[in-house]
Amino acid sequence: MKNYLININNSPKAKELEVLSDSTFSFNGTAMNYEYKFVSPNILVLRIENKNFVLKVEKDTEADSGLDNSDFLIDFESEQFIVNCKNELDILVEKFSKNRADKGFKKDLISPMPGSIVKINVKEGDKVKKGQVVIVLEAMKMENELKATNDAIVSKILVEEKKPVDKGQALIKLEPVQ
Amino acid sequence: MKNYLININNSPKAKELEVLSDSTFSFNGTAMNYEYKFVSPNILVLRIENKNFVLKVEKDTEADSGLDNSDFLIDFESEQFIVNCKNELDILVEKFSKNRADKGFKKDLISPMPGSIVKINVKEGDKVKKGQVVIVLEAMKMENELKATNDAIVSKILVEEKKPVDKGQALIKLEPVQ
Amino acid sequence: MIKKILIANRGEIAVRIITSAKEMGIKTVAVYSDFDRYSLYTKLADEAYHIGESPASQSYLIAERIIEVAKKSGADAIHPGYGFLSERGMFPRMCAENGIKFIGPTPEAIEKLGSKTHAKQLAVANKVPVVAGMDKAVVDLAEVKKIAHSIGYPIMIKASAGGGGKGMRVVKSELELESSLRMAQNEARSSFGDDSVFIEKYVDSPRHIEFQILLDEHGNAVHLGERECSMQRRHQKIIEETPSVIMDEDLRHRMGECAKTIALASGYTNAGTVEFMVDKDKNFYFLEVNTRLQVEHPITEMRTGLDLVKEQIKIASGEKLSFTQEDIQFKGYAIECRINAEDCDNNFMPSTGKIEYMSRVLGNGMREDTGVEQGNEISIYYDSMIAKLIAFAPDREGAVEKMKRALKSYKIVGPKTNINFLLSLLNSPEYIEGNYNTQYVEKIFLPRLSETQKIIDSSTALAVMLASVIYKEKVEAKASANQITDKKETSSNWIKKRFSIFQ
Amino acid sequence: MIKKILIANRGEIAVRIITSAKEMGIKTVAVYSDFDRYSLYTKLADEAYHIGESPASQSYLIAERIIEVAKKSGADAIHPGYGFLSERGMFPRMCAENGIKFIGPTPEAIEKLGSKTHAKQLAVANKVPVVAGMDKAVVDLAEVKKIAHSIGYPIMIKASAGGGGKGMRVVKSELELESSLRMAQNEARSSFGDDSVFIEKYVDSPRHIEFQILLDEHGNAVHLGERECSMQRRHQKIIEETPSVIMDEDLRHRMGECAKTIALASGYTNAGTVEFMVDKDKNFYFLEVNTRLQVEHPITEMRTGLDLVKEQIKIASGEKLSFTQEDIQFKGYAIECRINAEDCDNNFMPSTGKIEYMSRVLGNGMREDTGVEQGNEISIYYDSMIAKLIAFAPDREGAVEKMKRALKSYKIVGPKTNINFLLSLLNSPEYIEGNYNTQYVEKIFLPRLSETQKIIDSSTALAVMLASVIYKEKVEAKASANQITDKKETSSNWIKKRFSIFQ
Repeated sequence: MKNYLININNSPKAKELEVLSDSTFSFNGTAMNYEYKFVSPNILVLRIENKNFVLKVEKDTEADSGLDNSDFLIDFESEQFIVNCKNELDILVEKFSKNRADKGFKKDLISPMPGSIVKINVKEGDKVKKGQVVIVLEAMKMENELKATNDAIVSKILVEEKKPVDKGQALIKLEPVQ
Repeated sequence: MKNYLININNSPKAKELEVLSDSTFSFNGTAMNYEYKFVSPNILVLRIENKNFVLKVEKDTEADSGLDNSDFLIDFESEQFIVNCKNELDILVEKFSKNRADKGFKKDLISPMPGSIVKINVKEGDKVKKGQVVIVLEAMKMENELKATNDAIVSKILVEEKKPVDKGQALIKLEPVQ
Repeated sequence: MIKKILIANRGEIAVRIITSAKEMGIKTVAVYSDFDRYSLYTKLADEAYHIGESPASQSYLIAERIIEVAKKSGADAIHPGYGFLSERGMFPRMCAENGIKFIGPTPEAIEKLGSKTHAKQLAVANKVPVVAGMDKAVVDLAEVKKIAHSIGYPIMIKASAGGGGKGMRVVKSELELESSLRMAQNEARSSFGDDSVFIEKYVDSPRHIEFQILLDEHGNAVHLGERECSMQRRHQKIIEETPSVIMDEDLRHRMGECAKTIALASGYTNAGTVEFMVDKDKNFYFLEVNTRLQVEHPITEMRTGLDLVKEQIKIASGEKLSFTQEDIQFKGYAIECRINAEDCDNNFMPSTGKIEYMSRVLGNGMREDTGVEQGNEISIYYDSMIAKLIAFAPDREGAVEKMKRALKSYKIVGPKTNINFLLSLLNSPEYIEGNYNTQYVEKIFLPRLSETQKIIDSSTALAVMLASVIYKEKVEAKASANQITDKKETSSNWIKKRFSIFQ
Repeated sequence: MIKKILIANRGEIAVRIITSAKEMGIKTVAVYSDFDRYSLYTKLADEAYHIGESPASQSYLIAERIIEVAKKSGADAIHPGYGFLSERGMFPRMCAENGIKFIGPTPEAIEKLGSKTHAKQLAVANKVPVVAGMDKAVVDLAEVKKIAHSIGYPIMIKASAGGGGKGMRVVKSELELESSLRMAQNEARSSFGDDSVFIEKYVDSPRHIEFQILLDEHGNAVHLGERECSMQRRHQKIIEETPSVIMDEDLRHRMGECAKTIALASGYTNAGTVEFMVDKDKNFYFLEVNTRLQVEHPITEMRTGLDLVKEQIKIASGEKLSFTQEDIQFKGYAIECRINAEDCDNNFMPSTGKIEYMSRVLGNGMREDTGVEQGNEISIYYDSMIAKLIAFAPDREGAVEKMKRALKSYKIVGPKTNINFLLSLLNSPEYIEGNYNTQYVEKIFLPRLSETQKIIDSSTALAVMLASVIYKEKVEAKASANQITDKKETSSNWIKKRFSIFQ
C-alpha cells in the first residue's frame, strides 16, 4: 500500500489516492481495478474499471524544481493538465527542507531555440513583471516573444541586439524582488 | 580497398565489386559515388551516383549455411533477390574447408508455426524429392503443405497425425541420398 | 438512436466500426482475448473487457461471455463485424432475448439464407437466375443421371453445407458420375458432418461479382453497385475492384434488382452482399448471400460516398434509409488490396512474428484500414491480414497507378508479406486489361510466374550488390562487437575469481 | 509530356508532388540541404542531389544550384512547390533560359501580379470589385485627405510591397491621418526597404475566401470553387474549409468569374489562387493572386476529385484542360487542419526537437499529407508544420466529427504541437455555426480561452491522478536503476585497481 497526495492544475486542495496493489487502488473510500501499458516511453494506455484512457505523460521540465520527480504534464483528449504527485517520502522531505521561498525562481532567461535577438526591451536594474515581454527572438522565420517567468529584477543582460544566440544560452540574469 | 565476390539468384557466375572508400566503389572498371543510411536495422536507403534505392536487407536464415554471413535476402521494388556476398577472407576459408558436399543439407523438417498435423504423406525409409509435400499442417485456419527442401531419405518420423506441434519443432529426420 | 455499441470482433474491422461510431457520438465497448489486451482497437474504444484466452474458440466465439459484457457495460447494441459470430443465427437471437440490438439482419433471415439449397430455392421462386441443376440434395442416382443429362455435361457436384471448395467435383461425362458422387459425399461427410450434395451445370472460369445491398426495417431496399472479386486464390479474395470492367448500366440494373428481390423475399434487413457468378457471355447466376459487412466494403464506400457502418447503425436504430436507389451516385474507381503476412514463395504459408518496422506513404486518394501498429505481433490465432489498402481515382488506370505507388512505399520488416505478389498481379497484362476470372491466379498467373526467368537491369543489380556488401559489413561489425563484449565479461569473471582467492 | 521533374522544395509538398509524378510515370529528382539528406521526400524520389547547407538561403533559395542539378540530372521540368523560389519571377525566367519547363505561370504573369497596387489596377481595369481607395502609392498628403474623406473613415494604410501585417495601420479619423501615415511609411521602409504606402477603406472583420483557378496555355480557364481560410492568427492560416458556409451558387459564380477574369487579364497560366475579402453583407473585394500551389490545395482536390499537381504538370506540358467549367462537379465537404510544432500556451512559439513517437488512426475519409516520420527532427531552419490532416465527408458536421476523431488519435511525443488548440477551435460555438472571420481567433477565441476556467470531470481527474502515480513510479524506478549501475561500475573499477596492486 502506498499513499499519494496529488494536485491537478495548482488547485487549492490536493487529493489522496491509495495504491492497494498493481491492479487495484482506492480513492474516496472506493476500491477500483486498473491495468496499464506504456506503448512508448511517454504514451500510457490506462484502464480504470474497463474504461480506456490514452494519456501522454511527461516530466514538467519547466516546473518549479528540477530536483524532484513530482511535477508532470499530462495530456488527455484535448486538454493538458499540470499535475503534482507526492508520495509519503516526498512529503516528509518537504517538511524538513527550509528556504522554500526561492523554490521555482528561475535565475536565467534561457533561449528556447537558436536564433537572433531582434530587440531587448529592458535594461539592467529594471523591474519586470511575470509575463512581461523581455526579449524578441527571431527564429524559424518568426518573431518570438520571450517573457519573464516571475516578477524579478534584471541583474545582467548577457546578449546584444542583432546577434545570434544558441539554444539553451542564458540571455538575461534575474534576481528575485526582495 | 576491399574486394567482394557477389552472386545474385544463384547465377552461374559471380561478379566482382571493389569498395574504394566509404563513399566510392568500383565495378567493371568504373568508379562510382555512393552514400547510405539504415532507417531501421533492415531498411537501407542507398544512393549510387544520386540514384535512390530503398532496399530491405535480411540475412537468409533458410540459406545453405547458418555459419557465415554471406547469404542475404534483398527486396527492391517488387522483387526479391537471393544474394551471396563473399569477401577475400570468406573465399580463403572456403578454399581450405573440406567436405562441402553436405553443405546446405537440412537434416530436420521443422514446423514453421504452431499447429496440428493433418496428414503425414511418407513413412520411414521413403525416398522424397525436393518440393514433395511431406506433411500437411493446420494453423491459422488454413491447411499448409510442408515440402522437402532436398532430395532425401526419411530416416525417422517424430510426430503423429492429429497431434499438436510447436513452432520450431522437428517433425521428420532426413538423410542425404547417397 | 443507439447509444453504446459493443464490437464483437477484433483487428481492423473493430477499428473500422469504432471510427464510425465515434463520428456519430456513440460510445464503444471492445472485447479482447489475452493476445489482444493492448491491440489498437482496444485502445480506441471507450471501454475494453477481457473475454478469454487467445484462441477464438475460447474468447471471440463464446457468445455468452460477449452478451454478459454487453449487459455489464450497458451497451444497447452489438456489431458483429465479419467472421466469428457474425453469420450464426443463434447470436442475434441471444441478443434479442437480452434486449440488445444486433447490428445486422434478423436471425430468421440469416437462417433462411444459410443453406445453399434453401437460398437457391428462394431465388428460383423469385425468378432470380440460378445455375441449372437441382435445388435439393441428391437422393436417387437415376434421378441425378436424368437431370445431368438434361442440363448437359460438364456438371458440378457441390455440398449443401459446403464452403471453401470442399466436397466439390467437376464431372465431365456420365461415366464418371457415380464414382464422383460417392467421393463428394464422403468428403462432405468428413468435412461438414453432412453428406448432402446436389448437382449444377458447370460454369467454366466464371467471374465473381457481388452486389452490396442496404435494407431498412420499413421495406426500403437499395443496391450500391457491384464489386468484382475474381482475383482470388483458393477462394481467398486478393484484389477487389469497383466498377467491374465487364459491367454496363443495363447489366448493373438487372443484377442489382435481382439482389434486392432475393433480399426482400427473405425478409432481410441491414447491410448484406449478394454474390453472383458471371460467365463469358455475361449471363449471371445467383450464388449466395453474405449476411454481414464484407472485408471489401470500403471500395463501395469510396465510389458511393456512403459510410456503410454508419448506415448499418442507423438501420439497426430503426431509421428509414435517407436515400432512394435514384439518389445513389457512382463516382470514380476503387481498388482494394489485402496485405497479408504470408510467404508467397512457399505456398502462401502464413508468416507470423513481430512487426519490427512498418512505414508507408499514403497521401492523395489512398485509404488504409488496419488493426496493427509497428511493434505488434502477427499471431497464429487469427487471420493473417495486416492491412487493407484502398485506392480511389477518377479512372481505373489512375487507381491502379496509385495502388502500385503506395504498395512500393509500404515497408514491413518482420513477417513476410504478399506485397511483391500483389505488385506482380497488378502488373500482369490480364489484370491491366481486366481480362481475368476466378481461375486466373491458380491456372494462369502462378504457373507462368514460376516459369518466368527474372531479368535484372544493371542499375538494380548494382544496388543489390552494394547493399549486400554494406549489410554484410554491418552484420560482421556487430558480431565482432558482441564478441568483444563477451570477452570482457569472461576476463572480468576471471578477475573476480582470482581476486577472491587473494582475499 | 514532361519526363523528369526536379522538385525545388522539401517536406510535405515535395512528397505530395512526387506521389503525383510517380502515378503519371514521370521520374523525379529531389534536392536537399545538409539537414534533409535522408528526409522522407529524398527517399521517395528517383534521384537526390545535395545543394548546400541547412539554412534555406544557402540551399533552397540558390536558383543557380537548382538549375545546375536539373541540367545534370536531365530533368526537363521544375516544380517549385510553395514558398522558397515559387513566386520569384526570375526563377521561371532562368528555367526558360536553360530550356527547362517551369511548372507554374510565366515570369511576366508573376511580376504583373507581384505588386499589390499593380494587381489592384488590373482588377479595376477589368471591373473586378476592389476595396475603395487608391491604386497607387501616396505622394501628396492633401490628395490622401481628399480620398480618405470621399471613401469615409475608418480607412486602412497598407504598404505596397507589404505582407504579414507589417506597415499596416487603421485610421479612425482625419486627426490621426498624418501621424499614422508617417509611422506606416517608417515601418514599411524598415521592413521592406520601400516606403510606398496606399490607403483603402477599412473592412471590419472580413472573411478570407479564395478561389482556386486553372488555366491552360490555350486560353481555357476554370475555377474550382472557393476555400474559406478565415480561421487565422497573425495572417497564418490554421483551419481551411470548402465550401464556405456563407457561399451560395450565385455568389460562387460571380466570384469565380472575377477570379478567372483577372487571371486571363494578366496572361496567367497553370494553377493559381485569387484571394478576396468578403464583408458582413457578402460584398467581396479582390485582394491578391497567389501565383503557385497553396498549402491548403488538398481540400479542393477532395471536393472536385481532381489532382491539382497532375493538372499543373499537364498544363506545363502544353496540354489543353480536359474539362470545362460546366464539367466541374462539387461534392461533399472538406476541412484541413495544419498540425504545427508550436507551443500554444507560450505565444505559439515554434517547438523544435526529435519526434520520439508518432501515431494516428486515419481510416475512412481522412487524408494526411506529411513530410516527416517518427524519428525525424523538427528543425529551426524551416517552417514548423508536421502534417496536414484533411477530412472529407458528405456534410460539414460529418467532416468536423471525422477531423476531431483523427486529431484525438494523433499522438506525438517530442516537440509540442497545436493539436489541443485545433480541437478547442473545432469545438468553439462560432466554428460550429460557421460564424467567424479573420479577426475571430485573436479578438474573440484566444482572450476567452485564457479566461475560461477548466472544469475537470471526475473520471478524467481520476485517470490523470493515477497516470501521474504510475509515471512517477516508472521515472523513480529508472532513476534508481541508473544509480545501481553507476555503483557497480565504481566498485568494479576499484576491484581492478586493487587487483593491479596484487599483480
